[in-house]
Amino acid sequence: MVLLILRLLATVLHIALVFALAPLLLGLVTKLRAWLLGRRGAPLVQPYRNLRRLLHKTTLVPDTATDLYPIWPFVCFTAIAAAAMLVPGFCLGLLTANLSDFITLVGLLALARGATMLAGLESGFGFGGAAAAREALFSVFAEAAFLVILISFVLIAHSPTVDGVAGAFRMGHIGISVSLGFALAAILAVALTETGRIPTDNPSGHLELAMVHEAMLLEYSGRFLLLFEYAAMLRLMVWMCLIGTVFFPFGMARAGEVLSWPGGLLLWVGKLGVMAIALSLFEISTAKMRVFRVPEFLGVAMLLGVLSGVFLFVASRIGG
Amino acid sequence: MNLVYPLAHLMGGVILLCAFSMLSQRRLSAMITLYQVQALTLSAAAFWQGFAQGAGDLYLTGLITLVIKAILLPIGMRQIVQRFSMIRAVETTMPIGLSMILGVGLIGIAVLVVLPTTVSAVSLTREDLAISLSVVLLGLLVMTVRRHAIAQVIGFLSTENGLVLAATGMPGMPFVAELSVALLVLLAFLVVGVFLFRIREHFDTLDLVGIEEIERRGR
Amino acid sequence: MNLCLPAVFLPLLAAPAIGAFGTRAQGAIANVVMNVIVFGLTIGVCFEPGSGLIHADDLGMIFGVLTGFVGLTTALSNISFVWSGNEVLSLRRWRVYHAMCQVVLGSTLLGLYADNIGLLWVAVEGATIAATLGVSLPRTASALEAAWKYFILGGVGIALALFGTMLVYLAAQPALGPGLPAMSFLALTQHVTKLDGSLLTLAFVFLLFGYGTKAALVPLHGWLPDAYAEGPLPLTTALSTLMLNVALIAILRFRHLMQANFEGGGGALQPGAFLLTLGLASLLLTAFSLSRRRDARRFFGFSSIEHSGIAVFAFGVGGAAAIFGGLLHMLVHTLLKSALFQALMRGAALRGSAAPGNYGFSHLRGMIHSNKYIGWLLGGCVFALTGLPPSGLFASEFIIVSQTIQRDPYVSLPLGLGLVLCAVAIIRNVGPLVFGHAPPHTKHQKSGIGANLISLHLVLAFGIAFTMPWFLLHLLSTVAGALQ
Amino acid sequence: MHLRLDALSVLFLCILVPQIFASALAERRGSFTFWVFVAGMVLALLAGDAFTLIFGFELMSAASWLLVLRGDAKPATLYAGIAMFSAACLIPAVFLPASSLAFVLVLLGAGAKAGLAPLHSWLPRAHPAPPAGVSALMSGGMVKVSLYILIRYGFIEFDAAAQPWWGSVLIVVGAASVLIGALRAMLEVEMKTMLACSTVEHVGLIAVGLGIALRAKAMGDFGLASLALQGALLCAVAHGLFKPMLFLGAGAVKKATGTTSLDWLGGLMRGMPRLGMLMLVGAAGMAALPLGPGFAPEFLLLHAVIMAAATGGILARIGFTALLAGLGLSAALALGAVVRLIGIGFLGRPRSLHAAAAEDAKRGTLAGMGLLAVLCLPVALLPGMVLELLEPVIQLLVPNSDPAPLSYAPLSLGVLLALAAGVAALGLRRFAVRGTREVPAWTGGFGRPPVWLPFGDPVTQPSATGFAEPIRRAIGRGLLAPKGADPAEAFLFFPLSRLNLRLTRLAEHIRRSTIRQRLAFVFGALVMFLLALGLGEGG
Repeated sequence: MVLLILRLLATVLHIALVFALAPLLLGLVTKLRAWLLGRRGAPLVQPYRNLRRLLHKTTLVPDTATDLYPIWPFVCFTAIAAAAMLVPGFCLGLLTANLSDFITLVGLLALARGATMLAGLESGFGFGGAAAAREALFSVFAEAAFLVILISFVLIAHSPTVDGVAGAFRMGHIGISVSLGFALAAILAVALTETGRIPTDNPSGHLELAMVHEAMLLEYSGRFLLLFEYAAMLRLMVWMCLIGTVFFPFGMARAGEVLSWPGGLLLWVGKLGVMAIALSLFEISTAKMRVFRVPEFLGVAMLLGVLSGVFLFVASRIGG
Repeated sequence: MNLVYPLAHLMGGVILLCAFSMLSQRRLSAMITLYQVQALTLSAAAFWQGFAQGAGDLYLTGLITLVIKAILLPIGMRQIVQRFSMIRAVETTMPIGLSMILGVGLIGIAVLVVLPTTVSAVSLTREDLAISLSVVLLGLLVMTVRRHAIAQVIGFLSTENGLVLAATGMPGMPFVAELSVALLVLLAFLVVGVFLFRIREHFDTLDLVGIEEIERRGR
Repeated sequence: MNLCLPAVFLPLLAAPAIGAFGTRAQGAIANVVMNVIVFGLTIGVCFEPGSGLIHADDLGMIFGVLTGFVGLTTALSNISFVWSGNEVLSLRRWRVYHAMCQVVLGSTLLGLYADNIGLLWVAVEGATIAATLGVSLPRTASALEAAWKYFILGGVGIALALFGTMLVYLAAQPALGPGLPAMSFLALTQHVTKLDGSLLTLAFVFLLFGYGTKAALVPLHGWLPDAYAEGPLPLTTALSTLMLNVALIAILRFRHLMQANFEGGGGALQPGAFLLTLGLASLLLTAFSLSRRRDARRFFGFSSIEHSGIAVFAFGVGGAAAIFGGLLHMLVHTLLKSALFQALMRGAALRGSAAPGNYGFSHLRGMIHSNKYIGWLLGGCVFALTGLPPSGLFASEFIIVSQTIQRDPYVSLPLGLGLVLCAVAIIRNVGPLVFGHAPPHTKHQKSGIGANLISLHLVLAFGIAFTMPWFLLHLLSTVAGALQ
Repeated sequence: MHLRLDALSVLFLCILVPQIFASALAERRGSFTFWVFVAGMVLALLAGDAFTLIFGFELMSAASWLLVLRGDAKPATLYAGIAMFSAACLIPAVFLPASSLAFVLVLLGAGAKAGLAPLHSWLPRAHPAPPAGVSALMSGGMVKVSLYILIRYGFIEFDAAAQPWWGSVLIVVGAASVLIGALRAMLEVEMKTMLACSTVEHVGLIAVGLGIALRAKAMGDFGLASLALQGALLCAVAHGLFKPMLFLGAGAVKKATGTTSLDWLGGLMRGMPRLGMLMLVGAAGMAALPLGPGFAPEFLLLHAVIMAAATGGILARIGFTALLAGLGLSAALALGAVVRLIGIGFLGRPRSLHAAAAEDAKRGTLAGMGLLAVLCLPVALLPGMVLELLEPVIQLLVPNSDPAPLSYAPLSLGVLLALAAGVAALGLRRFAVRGTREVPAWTGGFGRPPVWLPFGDPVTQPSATGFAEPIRRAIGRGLLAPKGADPAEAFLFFPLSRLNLRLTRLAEHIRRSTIRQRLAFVFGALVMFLLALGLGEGG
């Protein structure tokens, strides 16, 4: 009973933190990039300000849009939000642990992506459609690569859920294996694509021809745009939590033990910070690639995933 | 009575010889003459068999053969040849020599097929069957290698002769087969005659090339 | 009394009279009358098989009734054919035409009822000559050429068949003594093991070639497509389909002699290989010849070649079940084919004339726009020929294929290939023929009451194949058992 | 000719019946051929012996052929050819004793009719030809009947002789169909053709599931077998619901606008809103989105593949990893195809006056689609319960198996989503500025459209072809034959037709022969027979 209440508390705390910190994380990444590029950059809380500004703007609806125009932002936001609730952050054993199946996660991300693409096609003008087509192209490879990576997780941990995998890795008896290294490299590539960062897309770009994610939202404004923006922040958060949980599960708290929470929280924040730094470093050190280079980029990720599966097989044969 | 086999054999040989030399003939009238000789010999063979076996119906066979095949048919064909003034060389589809070689081969096949099979059969029919089979095959060969309608008809008739020869060889074969052969030849000539007329109406000659022309247009 | 004799000889005797007197309409009427009588007699034969030189065994009964029935329906549709004056023939030729219809009918029945290999041969020959005359009736160049082809090839076939017949006699004569018994199927079957096997084999080759020519097996098929395409349709096409049965049944009987002799240790070879070769050849050549045809009668002539090939194949497979399948196939195919040709004739009549020139697919296409009923019937007949259900041929082909797989699986591959190719080639034409765009100035016309005959055929074909009546089942299975 | 009813037939009947009702509601109530077609399918499912099975199957083929023919004569011949090919494979197979040869024949026969690669290329041609009701039934029902035969013979009749490689073959062909189907569904412009291609994809998915089950069963791993079977059967059920719905919708679009080419549609959501909503439901199933009817099967299949990767040797590991990649690829492609279908066809601006003037579908069509949509709900929200119902079938196919409970709980997931949506809605209502203002959208810099185009110039918005272009360039080059043709056609069907042509010419040559040549045929054949005889006996 107590355990249940604790798990509930942990879940609520996790959700609250994730939703609260998502804009901050984005702000942190942009700030770091600015610093690394030698600029002052916008303040950390800039994303919060943007959201508030959008709250106070009237919402403009293009006259060519259909009645479904308001639906897509909600679908996109709710899907990402649910994903954010599923992926454990600072502690394991949340109430949503059993739901957090990798494939459900893939499905939710796909749902959000689909809604965004439809939003791009909604008003029926060029840029939205072009961006949606590109998004479709990227997603094809990203999803394939992600699924391939799953094999090695699930086969090592004998559990299909994020929570279970993290728990298995946290025990640490796996150690650092080659296959996990490959998997990490692959999943980073996928994450970069999914969150629309350089090298596949430029969140701060302003040339419609080059934009992918932003270009689909060109016709959106006001509260609908807010939902999309917030969803984007959450997506970044989700992916960072995912990578942190699966690959660096050390020190994660257990929902059952209140005392382990502070440590878990600290470590979690630390992990997010480190990943933010890594991300910004990577972003300033590479350039955005042409659209048709992206499939190759993700194809490499897919191959890495296959390799990780193969090495895992070899290791297990050698092991026993 | 030991004269039966040699004579029957001899006449069979003559018939086969006629059939064989038809292959070598280029002119229609010569082919008709050969056919006449063949038919005469055949009727003689029929009479002889009838005498040897003491079977009355074979006499009748010989008579039919004599009257129709040896006398009426050649006359009719000669008239046709006269009427259409076709006393000229018959163009064959393959060189005479080659067709004769083929003929020899056919005779070989006939012997090969018949002799081993009839070891158990009645000895009288042994060579007789081989001979008549080769006459049949030679007749067919004539039909295939000759272009000329009359020539083909002659080949057909010589095939019939081969059949009759075989029939006369059969000991005690009921009459029905004989009758039907006669019937066939009669009708055959009738139908052929009809055709010759019609064909003449349409193409000015008996040559089947005209027909083949229609055929080539294809449908 | 022996009802077979009148059934056979009434038409043959009536033929000269019909050929001598009467207008063309009277001739048609006389045909119908004769056919009614003959149909009654053929049914009567089932209860009074008779005995002796001409009598009906079970096989004869079944196909005798079939012949009577098809002859009757053909004669009935022949009336409309004659009335509409499609063929421009002189009165003399009309008389000859009607006489020849009777001759074909009579000799077909003779071939079915004769218990004597000589008589069988006479029957086949008579039918050949009658059909030849029929083909040559419209004195067009193509008709004469077709008839000439028919005469030459058919005559050669007949000659070979006669030689085979004499060989059979020669093989039987030592055992059965000289005279008629050595030529009677009954006697031959009873003493089959005593026959000289090797001579029988030789005879079989000649008989196969002789009667195979009449059954139009590849490579002996050269006469059929053209003969089917020329001449007045009811005689040269509808009735000639009946002759195929006679030839096939003859092949079946001789095959049985050889097989039994082989099993009895008489020294004959297995007949299977010969039959399978010719059957497959027919099937495969047809498969590739069908797709280029533009004339419907020629097209379905080829399909007749295919189907007699299938039947011969079934006989070659051997065993009671396969032969049962083959016989069923012959039954159903005859019904369907004659129905199809009657439908074609009516369709062509709707499009102006049923004379030989008017059966091009381009001329007949879109039949449903001329008359819905005829169009659907035509489509039904053509579709039924593919052997897809609910066509009756499905049942027989099903039996044959399954038997082939059980007995020698490897032959079943070419068989299946041929069946599929033929079916595709046939089915391609259904669409345009029935639903296609009709040629310009096509108006919707009424179909005569006679069109119901066609649906009667179809219904019978379906019924025979799927709701196999017990007596038919009994007869066919006894026949197949006896001839396996 | 007798009938039988067991769990498997009941399941497939249950898949079949709603579609029949739906298409009967939508249209084709009167057509006799249509009911013959239905009767054939039902007969094949109820068949108690081989003859009845084949008879029903062929009746189905024949009737559907006639329906295709009435729609469009061109593909009818190809369809007839395939149907007869499958018959020629099935009829022998059902008579052979249980053996690998028999299984291969069944696979060829049923697979050709079900549209498994490489014999699938007839399907995108033939299925769109007839009216929508028939297309729906062909795509949703006929294909299932073929799969039913495959299942019955693969799992029950030939159980004794089962080999692991049977399953592997099935997996390979299934994977090929999935890839080709999904890719072509993304590239096709015609709505119905695209739906047919996606049918190929789903048949491939089912085949993959069956293959894994067959392999696992032969290797004695019953848990995996039952998991894969759950996936396959659930996929069959779901596909049988949403695909007919989509086809009916496409038919309604055709009726309303006179075309199904996406390049001429657009903005249909304004003209036909109810149809649009129903299409959305079906599309969610086709794209296998969460909370849609299509997600649970996909979920189970992917898990089955991951589990299967742990079995067998290194080859199996690599193969299944690649298979997983392929499935992911095609899942995303399906999503893309759906986005294209909805986004180009129903959203945006009309691309033609017909599309602009479209009016909502007849009540019958909507009722039929609505029926299917309602039936989608249990599959979408309570897949666990549906799997409970499937239990006896799985027990019949894989005896003594205990499938694990489904670890995907749509209801609780739905609760989470509802929570997020509710909070977001409340928050916006509470804090954000209310109301919206309608303004002209940014034309992207194009000039003002001419006055006779009230809905703007169609060329200024992306076309279906253009939307698929990146994918065509990135993937199509690799997977399709040159000039974007289906590889099965380019490398299998065209060579065969060329061979057929050559043989036909030969036959024509023989047919043209003169009388004398024909005599020569007879004569030569006779001589050959005699020679064979003589050498056989005397020599």
